[in-house]
Amino acid sequence: MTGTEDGRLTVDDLTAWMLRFDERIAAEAEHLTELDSAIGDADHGTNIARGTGAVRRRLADAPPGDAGALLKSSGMALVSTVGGASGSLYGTLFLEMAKSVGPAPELDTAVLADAFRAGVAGVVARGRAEPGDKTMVDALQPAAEALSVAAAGGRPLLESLRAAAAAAAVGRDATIPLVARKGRASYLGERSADHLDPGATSAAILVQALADARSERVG
Amino acid sequence: MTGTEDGRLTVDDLTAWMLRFDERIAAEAEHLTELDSAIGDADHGTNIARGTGAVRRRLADAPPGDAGALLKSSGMALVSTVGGASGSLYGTLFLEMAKSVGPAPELDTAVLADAFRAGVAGVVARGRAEPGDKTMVDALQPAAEALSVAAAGGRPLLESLRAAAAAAAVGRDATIPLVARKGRASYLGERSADHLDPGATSAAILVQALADARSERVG
Amino acid sequence: MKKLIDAPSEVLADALKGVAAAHPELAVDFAARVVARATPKPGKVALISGGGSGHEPLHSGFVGPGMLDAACAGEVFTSPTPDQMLAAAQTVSTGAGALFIVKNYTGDVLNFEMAAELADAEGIAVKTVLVADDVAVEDSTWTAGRRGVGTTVLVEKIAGAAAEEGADLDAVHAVATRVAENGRSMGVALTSATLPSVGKPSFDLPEDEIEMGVGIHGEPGRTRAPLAPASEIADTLVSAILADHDFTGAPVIAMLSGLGGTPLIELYLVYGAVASLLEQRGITVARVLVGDYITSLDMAGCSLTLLRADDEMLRLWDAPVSTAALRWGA
Amino acid sequence: MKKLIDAPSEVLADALKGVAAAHPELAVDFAARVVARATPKPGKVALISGGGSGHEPLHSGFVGPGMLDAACAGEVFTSPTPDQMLAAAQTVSTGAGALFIVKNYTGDVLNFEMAAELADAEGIAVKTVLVADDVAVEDSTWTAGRRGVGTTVLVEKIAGAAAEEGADLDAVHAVATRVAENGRSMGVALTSATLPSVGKPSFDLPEDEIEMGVGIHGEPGRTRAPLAPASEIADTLVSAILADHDFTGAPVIAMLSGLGGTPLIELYLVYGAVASLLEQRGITVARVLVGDYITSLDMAGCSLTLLRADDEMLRLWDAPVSTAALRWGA
Ligand SMILES: Nc1ncnc2c1ncn2[C@@H]1O[C@H](COP(=O)(O)OP(=O)(O)O)[C@@H](O)[C@H]1O
Ligand SMILES: Nc1ncnc2c1ncn2[C@@H]1O[C@H](COP(=O)(O)OP(=O)(O)O)[C@@H](O)[C@H]1O
Ligand SMILES: [Mg+2]
Ligand SMILES: [Mg+2]
Ligand SMILES: [Mg+2]
Ligand SMILES: [Mg+2]
Repeated sequence: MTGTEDGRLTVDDLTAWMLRFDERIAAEAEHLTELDSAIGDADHGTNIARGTGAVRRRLADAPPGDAGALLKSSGMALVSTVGGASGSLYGTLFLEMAKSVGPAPELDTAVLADAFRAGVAGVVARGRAEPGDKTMVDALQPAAEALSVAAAGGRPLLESLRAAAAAAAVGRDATIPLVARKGRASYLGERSADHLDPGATSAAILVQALADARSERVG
Repeated sequence: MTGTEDGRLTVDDLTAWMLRFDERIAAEAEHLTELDSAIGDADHGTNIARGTGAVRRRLADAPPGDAGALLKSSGMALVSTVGGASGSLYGTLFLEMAKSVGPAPELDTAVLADAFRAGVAGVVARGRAEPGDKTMVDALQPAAEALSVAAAGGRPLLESLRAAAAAAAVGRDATIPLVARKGRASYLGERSADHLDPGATSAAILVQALADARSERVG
Repeated sequence: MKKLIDAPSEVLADALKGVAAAHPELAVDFAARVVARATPKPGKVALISGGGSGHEPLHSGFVGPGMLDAACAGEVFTSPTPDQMLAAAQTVSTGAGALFIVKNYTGDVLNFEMAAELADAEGIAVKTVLVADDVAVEDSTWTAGRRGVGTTVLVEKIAGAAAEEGADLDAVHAVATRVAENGRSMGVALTSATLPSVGKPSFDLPEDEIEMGVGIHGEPGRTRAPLAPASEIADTLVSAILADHDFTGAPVIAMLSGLGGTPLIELYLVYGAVASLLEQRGITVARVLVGDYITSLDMAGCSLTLLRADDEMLRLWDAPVSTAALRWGA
Repeated sequence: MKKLIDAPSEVLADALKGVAAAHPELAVDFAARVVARATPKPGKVALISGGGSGHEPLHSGFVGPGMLDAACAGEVFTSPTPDQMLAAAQTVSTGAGALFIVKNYTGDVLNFEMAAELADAEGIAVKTVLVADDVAVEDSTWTAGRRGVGTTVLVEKIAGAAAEEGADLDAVHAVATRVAENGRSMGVALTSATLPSVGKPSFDLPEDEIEMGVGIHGEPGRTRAPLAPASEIADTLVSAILADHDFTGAPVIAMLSGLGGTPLIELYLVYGAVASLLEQRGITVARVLVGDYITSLDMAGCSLTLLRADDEMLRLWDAPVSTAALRWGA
């Protein structure tokens, strides 16, 4: 059941994404918590790792039958285990993606791009953060845009995912000089500048994990 | 009103004793507390310094008319300000001395020796410590004995006081190897050995202060 | 890190076992991490709060007659999740609706928001009161706004009394909102807290400095200041709070809470200074709490909360309450 | 040293100001350093306790209807003086005599002894109950004997209830003695306390060691042990206590007290472990207290107290009490 470069993400691809995400988060948890301890409350790594672990277990215990079910199941796992600001936001991202794709067995680049956009819109609606507020939106929004542009331009799936990951990374790094206007870091005012935002960092890992998982499976 | 080597302690001599005691305790308070922190609860210096300061103020505010009144006033000041084990014990020492001398205007060596013995007996009765239990009794008891021996032998007052101070110092140093059987240090069991007892140390200061005060005034 | 714990990841689960063992009058749902009254009172508006753990007795210590019906416990310093809040609402609401008492942190706000949506879908009417009383934070609609701290305890007590005596959801929400609007707090840290999962202090505070205006998760405050006498620190706290809201001409409820690592003798000492400062400024303290009510793990320091009360609030304050951490008249 | 204080020498005086300001129902005699009920109950046996400060809420937090009539506060970790105790007896005794509740430390014993002599001379009948419940100490008539710790709180509560309901001095003394004889405690320190007057920790405890069997003044305990999981520490405390006294076949009152620097979430966690150990050994816990009741300034750690109770003690335990730190049924 290894995927092929046929331009579609299967349920297995999405599962691989989630496992990859969990793996990367487990490896980066301490670093994420350190970032959060500089401008937040020193729990982002612990929070998100608890969530991706729960996703992994849930997908193993009850493998979903279609893409929508997978995204919904992952979203529910995140919502109910992460807690904090990032829990409801990552949860919303996946739940809105699930709504957008419905019971599709596979996703092509365009469907994926639309779903990701819907997910990010959900994050923005829930968290009321705008780009530049030094949040995960600063990584998610450029990724969504890059994916849409690539899809509209008919670029192959893997290339599109890589473009999205690159955009997320740029967005993540762009949070460094920003003064936080949302979330816990906003209490710091000016002192929040000169730090990477932890949520933008985990968001960039999320997008990169999709590109990597896909690349490995078609690889 | 400077004293002379006429073999009697005047009220002024006794006042000088108390002031000298306060002075020496103030200088040694930190050291006493350190000793107490090794085998007790790190307050002996603070306790006793609070007490000698109160004695000094009380004697200044209401100068006593005779030796008994002075000893009683000092004892009451100690009882009501030192607290802890040492407060009631030092208080008892002075109150029993006061009872022993009554309203005498001056004390000769023999009267002083009897009074000191009565005071130490009061300490033993109250605290139920025997010599060798690693308490202030280990300094007080030899001092009382030395003073009695000197008085019985008709030695001059200052010489007698110096003998008492020397005996107290020896008794104090002899507490080092002892295992405490009374007071807080007894909780340490064997671990109380190899430490100076704080109460024996302050008791030696008390006796030395009398010899020094007397020597300064006649010297 | 020196803590009385087994595994850092199991702190909350293990602590809940102790709560259950110590309090037969409470029902602990270990899966949902909800501490609720063992016997909900039919027809009463359900009061539900919750938040990250590590602030005990807030919130589980305030569950019981006259105060909360249920508390949702998140991981240490991490908001609980919507499914916990939904489970709480399903357990303790008996038809009269539920009031969510939420401290203003993004995580708490977003998760309680999702929970309210879920509860609504289940036919449970929910209103929310947001506590945002920390004067150390500049207020602004462009940021996350003020943090919710000590006033939360007073909201839980006063709204809890209103609900207990039969007020409906609108009325309970109204008095809760009035308390939230009239309470102000500020805290000071002498040391950082250490999270079990992190194992080292969250921030560095030199031996001669304090964090003035600290948040209950160790969020930095207004200023790093040199360590000062308690009476000066009290003055700074009192002045900051009084500059933000008018407390004259009304009975005031005062709470001086320890942050977890500061002994009671110091709290009383600080309260002595606070009381004399308030008296000097002509402010009448009608009721007082001194002790650990809203804490930050093992952080040393304290927070002061003042509520500009009215007769209704005082009456509800005095009403019987019977919880693990607050109890009188019952 | 980081403490919320002004001058180290004024800690007690300043803290008493806060007690007075926070508790209008108490009368604070600043000169004698006595905290007493504002209105003594005529004809009632007067319960008087006291000891060094730094163990708050013990004793002043337990003054009020159903518990103590007066508490004498010594300097930090230093016994109060006989004149304080005499002043207390003169203030609160109303003809039915006074019970002195004394923790077994040489200083407390000697000072209360002198006070009893003084009170006797003033025509006040005094009986004394000595609490010596710390199983960490080898008992021996050749030493100062066991230290008095947590059982003191239970003596104050139960004897307080007996006095409140009109028992005479002999009866109050008898039940107090029964509680003292049937209570056992042991504590563990994770850190040393720091006395305000000393300014540095009283003893050194490396980051990976604990003091098992510590006293409330930082007296060394049974062993320096490696830092262990809370459940193992709980096992050590429970085992030591059960080895010393039979707690089977009777209702047990359990108290898990923090030492001042340990947050409530850890105390509940430890109590969870204690409860399951006691259950395994067939011991029935009838009543529980978890919180800070007898502390050691800012020391991190906890102490466990178990009382082999009987129906009479349970009834008196459940009787109303209304003090700053313990309140129910009133
Ligand atoms: N309003 C918001 N909108 C979008 N993202 C947010 C918002 N508030 C916080 N975040 C993101 O959440 C991250 C913090 O997550 P986490 O530490 O898990 O939660 P908490 O702040 O509750 O402890 C921040 O770094 C930021 O990227
Ligand atoms: N039973 C006793 N008899 C005589 N001296 C005692 C007794 N118990 C304690 N002491 C003395 O008291 C000293 C301690 O005094 P201090 O530290 O002021 O009181 P506490 O032990 O109450 O803190 C000890 O070093 C010892 O010399
Ligand atoms: Mg965080
Ligand atoms: Mg001492
Ligand atoms: Mg958090
Ligand atoms: Mg002492």
